[in-house]
Amino acid sequence: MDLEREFDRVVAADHRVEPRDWMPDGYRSTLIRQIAQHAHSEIIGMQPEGNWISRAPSLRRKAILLAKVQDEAGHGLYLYAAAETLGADRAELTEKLISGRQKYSSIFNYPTLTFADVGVIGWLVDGAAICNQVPLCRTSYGPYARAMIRVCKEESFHQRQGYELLMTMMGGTKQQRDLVQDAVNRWWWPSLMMFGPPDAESSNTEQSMHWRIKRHTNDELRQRFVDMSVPQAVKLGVTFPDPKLVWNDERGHYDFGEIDWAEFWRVVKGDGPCNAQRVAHRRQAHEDGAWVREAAAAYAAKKNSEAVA
Amino acid sequence: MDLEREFDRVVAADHRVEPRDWMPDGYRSTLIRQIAQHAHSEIIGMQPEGNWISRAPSLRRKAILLAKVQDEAGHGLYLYAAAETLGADRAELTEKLISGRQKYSSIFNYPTLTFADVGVIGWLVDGAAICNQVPLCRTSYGPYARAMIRVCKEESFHQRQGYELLMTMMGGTKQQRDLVQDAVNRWWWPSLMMFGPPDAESSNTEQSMHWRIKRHTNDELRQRFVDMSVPQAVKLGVTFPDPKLVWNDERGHYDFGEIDWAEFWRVVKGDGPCNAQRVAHRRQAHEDGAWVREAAAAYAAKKNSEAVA
Amino acid sequence: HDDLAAYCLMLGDDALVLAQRLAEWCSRAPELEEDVALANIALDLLGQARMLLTRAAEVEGVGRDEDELAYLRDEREFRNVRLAEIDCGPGPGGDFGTTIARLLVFSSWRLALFQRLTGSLDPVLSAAAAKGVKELAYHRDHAAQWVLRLAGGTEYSRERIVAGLALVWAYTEELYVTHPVEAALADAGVGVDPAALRAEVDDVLDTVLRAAGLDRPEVRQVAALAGQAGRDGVHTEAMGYLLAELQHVARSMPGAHW
Amino acid sequence: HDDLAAYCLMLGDDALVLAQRLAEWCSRAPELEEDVALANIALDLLGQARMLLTRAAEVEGVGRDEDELAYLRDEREFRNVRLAEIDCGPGPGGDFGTTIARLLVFSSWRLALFQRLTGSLDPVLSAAAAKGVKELAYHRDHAAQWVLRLAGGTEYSRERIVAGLALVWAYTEELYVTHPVEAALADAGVGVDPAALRAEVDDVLDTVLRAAGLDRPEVRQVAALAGQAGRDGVHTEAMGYLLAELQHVARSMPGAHW
Repeated sequence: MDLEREFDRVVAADHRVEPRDWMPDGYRSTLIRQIAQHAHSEIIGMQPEGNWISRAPSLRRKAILLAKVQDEAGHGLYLYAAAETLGADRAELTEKLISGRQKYSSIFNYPTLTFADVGVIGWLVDGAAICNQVPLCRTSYGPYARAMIRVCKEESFHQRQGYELLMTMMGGTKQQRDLVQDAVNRWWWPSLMMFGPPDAESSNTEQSMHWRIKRHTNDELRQRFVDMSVPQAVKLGVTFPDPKLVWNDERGHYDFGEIDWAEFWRVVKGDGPCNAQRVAHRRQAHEDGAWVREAAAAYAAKKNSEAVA
Repeated sequence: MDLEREFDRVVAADHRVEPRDWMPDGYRSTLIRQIAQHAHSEIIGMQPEGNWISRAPSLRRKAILLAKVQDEAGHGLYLYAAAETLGADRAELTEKLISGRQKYSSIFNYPTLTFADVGVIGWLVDGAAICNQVPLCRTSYGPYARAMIRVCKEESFHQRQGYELLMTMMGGTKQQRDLVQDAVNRWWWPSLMMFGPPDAESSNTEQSMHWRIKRHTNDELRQRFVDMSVPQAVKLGVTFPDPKLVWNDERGHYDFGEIDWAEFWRVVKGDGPCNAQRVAHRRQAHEDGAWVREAAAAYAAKKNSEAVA
Repeated sequence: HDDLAAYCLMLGDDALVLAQRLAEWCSRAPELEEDVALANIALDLLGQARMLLTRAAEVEGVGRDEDELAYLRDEREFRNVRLAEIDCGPGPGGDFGTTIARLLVFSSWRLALFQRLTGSLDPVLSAAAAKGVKELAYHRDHAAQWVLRLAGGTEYSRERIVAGLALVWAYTEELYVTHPVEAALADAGVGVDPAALRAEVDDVLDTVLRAAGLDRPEVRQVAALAGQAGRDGVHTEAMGYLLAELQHVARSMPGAHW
Repeated sequence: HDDLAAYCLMLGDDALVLAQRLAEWCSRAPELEEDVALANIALDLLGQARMLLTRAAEVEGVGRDEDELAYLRDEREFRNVRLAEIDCGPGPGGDFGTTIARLLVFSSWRLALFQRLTGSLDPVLSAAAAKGVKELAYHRDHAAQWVLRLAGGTEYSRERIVAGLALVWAYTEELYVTHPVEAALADAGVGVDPAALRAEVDDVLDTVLRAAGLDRPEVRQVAALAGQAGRDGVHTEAMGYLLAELQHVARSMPGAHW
């Protein structure tokens, strides 16, 4: 019980829990699940944007996009490493992803239909992710918090690049401006869904807040994102597909329309436009690479035994 | 000996030898090899043009091209059937093709680099093939002669379509005209090689002429092709890449430059730009389809045994 | 008129895109006879596409032709159902079994549609349908024969056709969703409401599956995006690559005539 | 000046086209670390391509830029060696072993070339080479490490790397053929005669193969066409498909800025 008291004290004081510290089993398993899902999201998130690398319409945009998708792989790596400090095994986590037993962010179950989607994902999807993730830089588990600091820094960079692409496109031809508006129309609502279900329906929130794994409710973060995005949309010259989106002087926030939670749950449960495709792609890459990983392991084992001998 | 005399009489009288007639072993084996190589050429010949079906720049040209490549598959089928009347086995002939033990026309070991190549193949390659094949419509072996009548009729149609495509392109933009001239430059010499080595170096010709499998020498046919093609080139507005190509009033024919026979023999012997690719493509299709052919055979066998039972 | 042009695009794009996919088999089929057969089917569909796109251009009346519609529209303007565009082989997305499975579903559905469309008040649509019905009946029978052979052939071929049917079945719901354009034209006696085809197509497919001793696949449908799918220009990520190949030469040579 | 522009295109296209191929692995690599590594290599090559194409455009002096050169040239105008363009996987043409085999050969060759090019009298070329040398040394070492692992890993991985080396080796002769442009610029102290690289590259490759316990592949070379190959714009049939994907969006939106 001393251990538990000590843990509670550290967390309450906003200090960091480190890998070798005692922690409650629930804290550990909640964190492993959350970090793994976050890592999976980075990895699956490579696909919708990766879809446009080969077709990016300028060499500069191709380089930016390739570097961004590469960063996502990097984020996945830090996060899997953070999960490993809690005793998780990366191969097992990957198995859970490709067998559908662990989730990833549902936003990646939507297709990227035009190159403008690359910009809008940077602006809105990365923007929403940052709103969700910035508080995690102060999360109670040290390795996770430190990984998030790096992730957030890079994500902010990606977000600015996405917004800059959209600005360039809005300053271009009518066809380009139409593509941007079309992409905004498709990604706005799914972006709002990224904050998760309304607080009233959200499980786990209370315990996670107590453990300082989570620091704000879904609805708080969603409101923050809306308030931040509206002036950016104005500056860009696009509209959001929501007639109820209007400034509320009294609340000091933007009001906005009802999110289609039925769609949200359908996609979470596997019925989105790309759920099967995303997992199949990951599984295929994993299976196609099995012989390479086996070779690397066999080679390392031989080298080790030679070194010993 | 009566049989042999009767055979010689039939051949000399320009009558047809039919499958159930007696024939010399050499005649049979020469014919099987020739017909098989001809069939293989049709099948391998699907690849260089098939390369442009998905990218044909108008729907009309796409339909024409797809129909043409389909016809080539059809020609392959008639010709394999003709070879089977001589006791050859189609599966064995295919094995010989994909293991490199039997040849096909070397012209198909050149790549198609632009859509203009489709037109030039129609005009020059099909043109040369027709020069080679028209005499075969009167060849001594009945099933082969009849197959060739159908093949030649369709090839003439293809040739006209190819020439018509080039005429259209020459009436188009400068870019289109340049593509046509570029394609002519690449295909002219290989087309002349299609008639085979000079008579002086050609083996088998004498025996084949005697058997009425062959009716003109390589050089005769080559000259006929050149004489036919030059006015067509003038009408089209292209030149052939041969400074020595000039009308010889005395001979009543066009003179032309020396063919690069070293290149010819290199390509025949396997060192062309696409030899490995063409055979690998065919082998891959054959291997990928093995399970389908096995299924069809197994199903047919079950149906047969049900019918018997 | 806008509706009629849009409708012709829908039916034309279905045919164009599947023709493009089927033509990928050319020189890659399991046997030469099948090279010929698949090319024939692709040619029929290409012919249907050309009639319908030409009609769309005519009705639209802004001077475009079939080629401008095929080669110069962007992905979001294509109106085909997603079933037509997915990679069912010979690419890495499928194999001969998957190709046959799609052909069975697509041609059964389109045949039912075209049978009704023969009564269209638009003379071009009714003529196109009358011609198409004969072709599609052959396509469907060809596919059905192969389903029987693969299901009744070897253990492996049975696995392949079962997997192929499962893969394409995930795109079947979309075939019966009525787009506003289809609803309007069905009301006007010009088009067909696809929702009305379901029972008949199901019946055909069930008959084939039963004869092959196969169960109807039970798979999750690939969802629409906020209610929008192929008919709204919301395609799968495979579509852009298909169009890149289809359009590259044409787009590379502006002003050229072919 | 024409020669210098053409030379920059040659070296730029080599890098651009291989970057395009390597980027195809993104999200498909055997492990995440390799996703990162291959993307890094592709990014280095893309950076080299941009410097060289920009220099080509500058020297050419008709107002084109790197993007016009990358996106609006036709296949016959691309000057890369064919080794860069062939499908070595993740497409059906290859696998990870083939990709590594190509990377080993390509980067060993290009490193030797760039080492000499650091002495170019053209300041942009020498600067690009100085930067590139460090990158290419890393690419070569990365590939060599994998050759060792695959050759010394499992029986299967050894088969794969042997097959991969055999496949890419068929395009190595072309790397040492001197194009008239290269000859002229080598004479002028601006470029490098590739024929002069052969002994050094062979030596590097032999060292790697020996360490891996592999024999140098003995395979037929894929011939040039009447003496012309990649440097003359005579490519393999794979190139058109690569360009269709690379260029489609750019060509679909004339007048757009990105």
